[in-house]
Amino acid sequence: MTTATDKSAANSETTAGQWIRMYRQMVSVRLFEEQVNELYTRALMPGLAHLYIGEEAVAVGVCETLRADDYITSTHRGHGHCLAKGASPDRMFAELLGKEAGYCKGKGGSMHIADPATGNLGANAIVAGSVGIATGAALSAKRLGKDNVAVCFFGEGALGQGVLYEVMNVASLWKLPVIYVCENNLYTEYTHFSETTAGDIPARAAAFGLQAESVDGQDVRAVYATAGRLIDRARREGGPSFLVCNTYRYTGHHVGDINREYYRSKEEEKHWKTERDPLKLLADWLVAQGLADSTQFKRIQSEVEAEMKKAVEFAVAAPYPSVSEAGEDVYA
Amino acid sequence: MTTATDKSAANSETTAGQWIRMYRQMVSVRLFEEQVNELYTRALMPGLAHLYIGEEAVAVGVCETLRADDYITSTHRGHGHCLAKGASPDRMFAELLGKEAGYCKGKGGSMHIADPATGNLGANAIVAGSVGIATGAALSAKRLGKDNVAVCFFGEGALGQGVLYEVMNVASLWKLPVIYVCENNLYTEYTHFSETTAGDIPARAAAFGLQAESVDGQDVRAVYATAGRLIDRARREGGPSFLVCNTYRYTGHHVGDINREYYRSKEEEKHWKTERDPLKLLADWLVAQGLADSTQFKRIQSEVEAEMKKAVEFAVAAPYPSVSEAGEDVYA
Amino acid sequence: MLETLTRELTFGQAVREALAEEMRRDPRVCIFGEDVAEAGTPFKVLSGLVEEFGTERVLDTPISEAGFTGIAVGAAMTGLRPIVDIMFGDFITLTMDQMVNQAAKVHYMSGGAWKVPMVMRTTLGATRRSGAQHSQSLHAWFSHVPGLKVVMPSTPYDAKGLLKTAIRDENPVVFFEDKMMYTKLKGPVPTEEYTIPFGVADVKRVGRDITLVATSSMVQVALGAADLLEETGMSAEVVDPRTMWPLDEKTLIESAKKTSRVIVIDEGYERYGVTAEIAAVIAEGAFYNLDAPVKRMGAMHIPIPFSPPLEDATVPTEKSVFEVARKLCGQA
Amino acid sequence: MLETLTRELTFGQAVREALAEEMRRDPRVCIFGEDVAEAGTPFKVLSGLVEEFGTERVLDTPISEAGFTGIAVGAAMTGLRPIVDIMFGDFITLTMDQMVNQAAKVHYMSGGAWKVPMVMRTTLGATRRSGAQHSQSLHAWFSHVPGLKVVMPSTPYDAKGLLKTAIRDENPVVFFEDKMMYTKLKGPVPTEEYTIPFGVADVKRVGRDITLVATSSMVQVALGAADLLEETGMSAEVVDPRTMWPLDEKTLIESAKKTSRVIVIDEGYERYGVTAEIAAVIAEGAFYNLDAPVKRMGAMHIPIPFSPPLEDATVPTEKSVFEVARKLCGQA
Ligand SMILES: Cc1ncc(C[n+]2csc(CCOP(=O)(O)OP(=O)(O)O)c2C)c(N)n1
Ligand SMILES: Cc1ncc(C[n+]2csc(CCOP(=O)(O)OP(=O)(O)O)c2C)c(N)n1
Ligand SMILES: [Mg+2]
Ligand SMILES: [Mg+2]
Repeated sequence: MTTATDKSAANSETTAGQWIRMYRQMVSVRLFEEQVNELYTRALMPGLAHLYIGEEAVAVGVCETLRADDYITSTHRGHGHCLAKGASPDRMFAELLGKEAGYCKGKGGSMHIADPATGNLGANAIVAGSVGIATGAALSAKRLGKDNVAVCFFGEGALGQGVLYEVMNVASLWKLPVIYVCENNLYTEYTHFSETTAGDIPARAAAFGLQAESVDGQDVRAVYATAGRLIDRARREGGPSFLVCNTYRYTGHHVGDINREYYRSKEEEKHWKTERDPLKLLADWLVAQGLADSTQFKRIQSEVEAEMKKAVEFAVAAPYPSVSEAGEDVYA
Repeated sequence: MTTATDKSAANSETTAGQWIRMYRQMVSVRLFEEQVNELYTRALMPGLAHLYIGEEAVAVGVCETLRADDYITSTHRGHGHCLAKGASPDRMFAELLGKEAGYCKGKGGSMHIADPATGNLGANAIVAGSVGIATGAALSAKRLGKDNVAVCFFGEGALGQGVLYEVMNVASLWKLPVIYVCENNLYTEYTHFSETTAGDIPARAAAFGLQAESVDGQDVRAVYATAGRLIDRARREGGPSFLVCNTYRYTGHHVGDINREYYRSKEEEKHWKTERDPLKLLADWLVAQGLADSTQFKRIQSEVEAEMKKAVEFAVAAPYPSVSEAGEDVYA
Repeated sequence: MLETLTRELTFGQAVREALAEEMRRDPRVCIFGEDVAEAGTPFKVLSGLVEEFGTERVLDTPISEAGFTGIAVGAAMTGLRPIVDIMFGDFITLTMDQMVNQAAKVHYMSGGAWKVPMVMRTTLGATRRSGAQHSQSLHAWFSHVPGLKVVMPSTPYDAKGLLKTAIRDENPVVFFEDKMMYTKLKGPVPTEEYTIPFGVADVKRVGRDITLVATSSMVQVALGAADLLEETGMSAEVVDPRTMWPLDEKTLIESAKKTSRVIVIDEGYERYGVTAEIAAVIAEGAFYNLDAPVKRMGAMHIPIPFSPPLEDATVPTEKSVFEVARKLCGQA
Repeated sequence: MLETLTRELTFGQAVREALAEEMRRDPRVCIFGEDVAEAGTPFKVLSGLVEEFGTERVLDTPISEAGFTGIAVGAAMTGLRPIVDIMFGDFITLTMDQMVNQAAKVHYMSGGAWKVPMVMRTTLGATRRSGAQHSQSLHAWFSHVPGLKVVMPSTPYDAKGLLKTAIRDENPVVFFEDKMMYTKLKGPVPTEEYTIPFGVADVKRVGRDITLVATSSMVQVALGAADLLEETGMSAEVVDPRTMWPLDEKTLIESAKKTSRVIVIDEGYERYGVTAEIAAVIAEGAFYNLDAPVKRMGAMHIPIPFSPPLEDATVPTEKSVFEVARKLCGQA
């Protein structure tokens, strides 16, 4: 397992400002998701959503090493990836509410946010549904002679889907600049991953010739360092890699999954929330290093809160698309 | 790589009679296939067929360790598996000619021979198409409290198909008595496997928690010993395993694939045929051990030749199904 | 006839009762799928089954729709009677090879030697705000495939009786459940054992002026439309084919002959959907009795949008059926 | 208009010429599939392309239909224009998730932000003695899916012109080629550049007494039947829709109105196949002009049997079309 003490280029050059920016990004993801839950409980959001709370260090640590023209693909639990790659909360909330002003004009919803401006090829409601897309984006980058890369985010549940192995094989053969980021949050819906995942996760990717690593997904510095190294490698034509980020979702599989004790204990949840919180871990380190103090964190918190509140207001007030738009955008 | 010098139970108990029986089985497969080619060139066989010549030691070495109530699933290149598991050439030829007397009443053809009496769950014309079926048969064995096992034969081309990894994962989690036998004959149709297969083959299975081994697929003694050990393990609830048999097809991908020099050299073919022939390797060993002599091999040859000739005659003379049978057997 | 006790059950309860009864009746019946055990599926339809039947018969699988469907095929061939649970009907995309090239063809290709007594239960239906990848009704695909049977219950009574028949059938049966009905639709279900044969349409309401052929979720819509029509003095007959294959052409044609006007209503995409087959069958069979062209009402030919006002516009409603019916009868 | 030079090309040559021209015209066009490079596919349709365009643009893939189709989706979104080759149409089963849940929906779900300009080329057709898993005509499935376009050329001329249009289209297009036509059907193809728009049916033969709507392989059958009918003094019009979606309803309905009798002929399974949609469209659109019910002729609703006499009985023939036409016109 790679730790934050890694002496990788990405890490050593990182300045205090960058760490604080990452802190803010993690706060943004968390507060965004809290607003989503609020919208759900207030019955303002149609359908369900899958919150990313607890996993913020993964999306932020990875996306902070990416350029705007790098690609990502994301999952049903995709708000964090989307925000970390640069999307604005207002248009995201609008999408979650099915409004015209949303990233997909309300046609996509929570599980399908996509945005060419930030290289977001789209969240995906099919488990492992985007692994081909990310790999294809890496193929384009290579064939078109660009040096951008593609990052494919997925939960450990996607390890069950064969298409992942199909595309890893191709990526390895064709040396494509793609990084498969497996967010192992221990559960696929309501089942512990050990009941559905045999053998050894990184070994699966290594057997296909990918560089495979694991990292503490609660430690944004570790994620940033390791992802940075793998992304850099891909950019310099070193080929595809696979990164397991060990993490945890604090809340239910989706906003409606309230009673969870039949599949995991409150103690387990508490342990992660109190001992392994990615925001707290980074904040503590910044304080210990003398790089920031609690007033800064408070300011960030209140700034982001205000931003999210405004974004929600925008989305709630925004109009729905007119019904005649249903038939638009079917064909380009 | 396991060699014939393995001191496994299966091997040490094997008697001269058993080796000679295996020799005969290999001759049967080879002469069967020669007849198939003959039927094709004489334009008596509808469609195409994929010959198993050169790979005889794999099917025979594996199937000789199986009981009649053990299951196999097979491939487009399936005649060898079928015969080795106990099918009769006459009904097989009849099937290849689309006759009523065939194993499938002519409805299956070369790529779909199936036979409950010998535990043959069916050849399959979808690459990796039977990996689920074999795994399911192993599940039945386990749930119904029997000690039979399932062997799943496939070419190394099937390593490209994700469903293989899906079912290996399940087999490993559920500790199913299934043995995945990968016949690596170096080519998938007209492409060398190294162009389509990244990483390390046995490592792929090992990463899913399967016992994974490789064996010289031209050495029937090695195949028999290793497969025997893995099958025995499965029977004793030791779980699934994966066996790569390194082998070679002497002829084209199918009977019509005559000019092959654009994808492989005549020298390569010659090398395998002269240096690595499974029949010759076993015969030489039997002679060296003083367990058999050339008259025996000649007798076997002419007996099997006669048998095949008779079987072909039976099939050629047999009637086609009546057209009204087309609509039968759609639903049970 | 004895008086039969009935209770009101939800659609989901009726499904569960059928499963429980058949599992008690036949120890070979087992269930596999994602989160089917302790979680009882996200729809909670299977709640309680694992408690009664244990994890040997209610098996949580990895997220491997192709893999576990293939395992079911093999298990069905060898003595079990598996029921696979495909959470959202949209995921049948992943099972097409196993269902169409394997399950549907094994019996025929083997000349009747093997059979595949399995059931796939899955869902259909939009308006749940689940987005384009969780809202499709793709039953037309399986209906097109010889070797499969396709069932679409529309009431708790039908769900229970048809599911019991499906489980006892010797063939692969695909059973589509409208996910919106699980908790929302209640209806009488006898306490006594009963089954409903396949291929027998049910006249859900007798009428005179127009026939509304409706499937699954659209049966309630058609009944609602019939109520509206009654208020205007028109008498609509509502016919539910209940099984797409076998299809009870006779009942459909007879009703069409009687009323001379027909609308076919189904939640699948209208283009190349099941409404086309049913309309074509009726237009041919009742050709000389029809006073107007057969009308079809299916889902709009667009991916299902997330935004509520758009999504609601994609599916036939009581009002839209009412209006089309009025027009077809020259009343508007 | 200038006089146009034409030559006779086979269907396969016309396909190859379209590919070569578009690859010369647009460097973003590339091909992936199994054995597409040096082997030029088993049907040899792509022979010579890798020599001209190199292995950077004609890529041999592993046997991973889902994987490389998914890669094509991502590549198409990000600047390439991939053409994927699915050897036998039966293998589209493996690509349904990538085509239906991804390719077809990306544009819509993203509110028009991303597009997927890719082509899937695949085959259809029986009577090749290839068995149940290599003989299906499954175009009805894709025709049912909004977001896809579906093309079914019936002559070398149409194949070339429609394929060029497909490659230039901004949407995912599925292009079905009858594998029996590759070498057997020859026809005139201009040397000059041309394309054929989608959604425009072609009247392949003008007639008076009956309309034969035929697709792909069935167009030649219909033309042959028309010749036979002519000998008995009946004049048949043969209309080829050429694209299943978009569908030229207008031309179909006009022809039906003119002749007042229609048979729809297609090689897919008749039940829930494309004949149903076309028949329903015509029965509705020409309701007041039809003198007889619209007849449908598709493949028998059985897995395709291997045995030649059985297989031949599954597909409409000139003779069977002739007989149905005579009967429909009250001549038999
Ligand atoms: C192909 C497919 N099968 C099943 C589902 C239903 N489903 C949605 S999320 C999920 C669990 C995913 O677990 P994981 O990949 O670990 O992601 P996490 O939710 O933990 O982030 C499942 C089974 C789906 N969306 N797609
Ligand atoms: C799903 C699928 N894709 C493609 C094919 C076409 N095909 C038939 S055999 C073959 C090559 C198989 O190679 P391998 O598995 O190594 O078996 P071998 O022929 O060498 O025994 C291919 C690509 C197929 N039958 N099924
Ligand atoms: Mg997870
Ligand atoms: Mg091979």
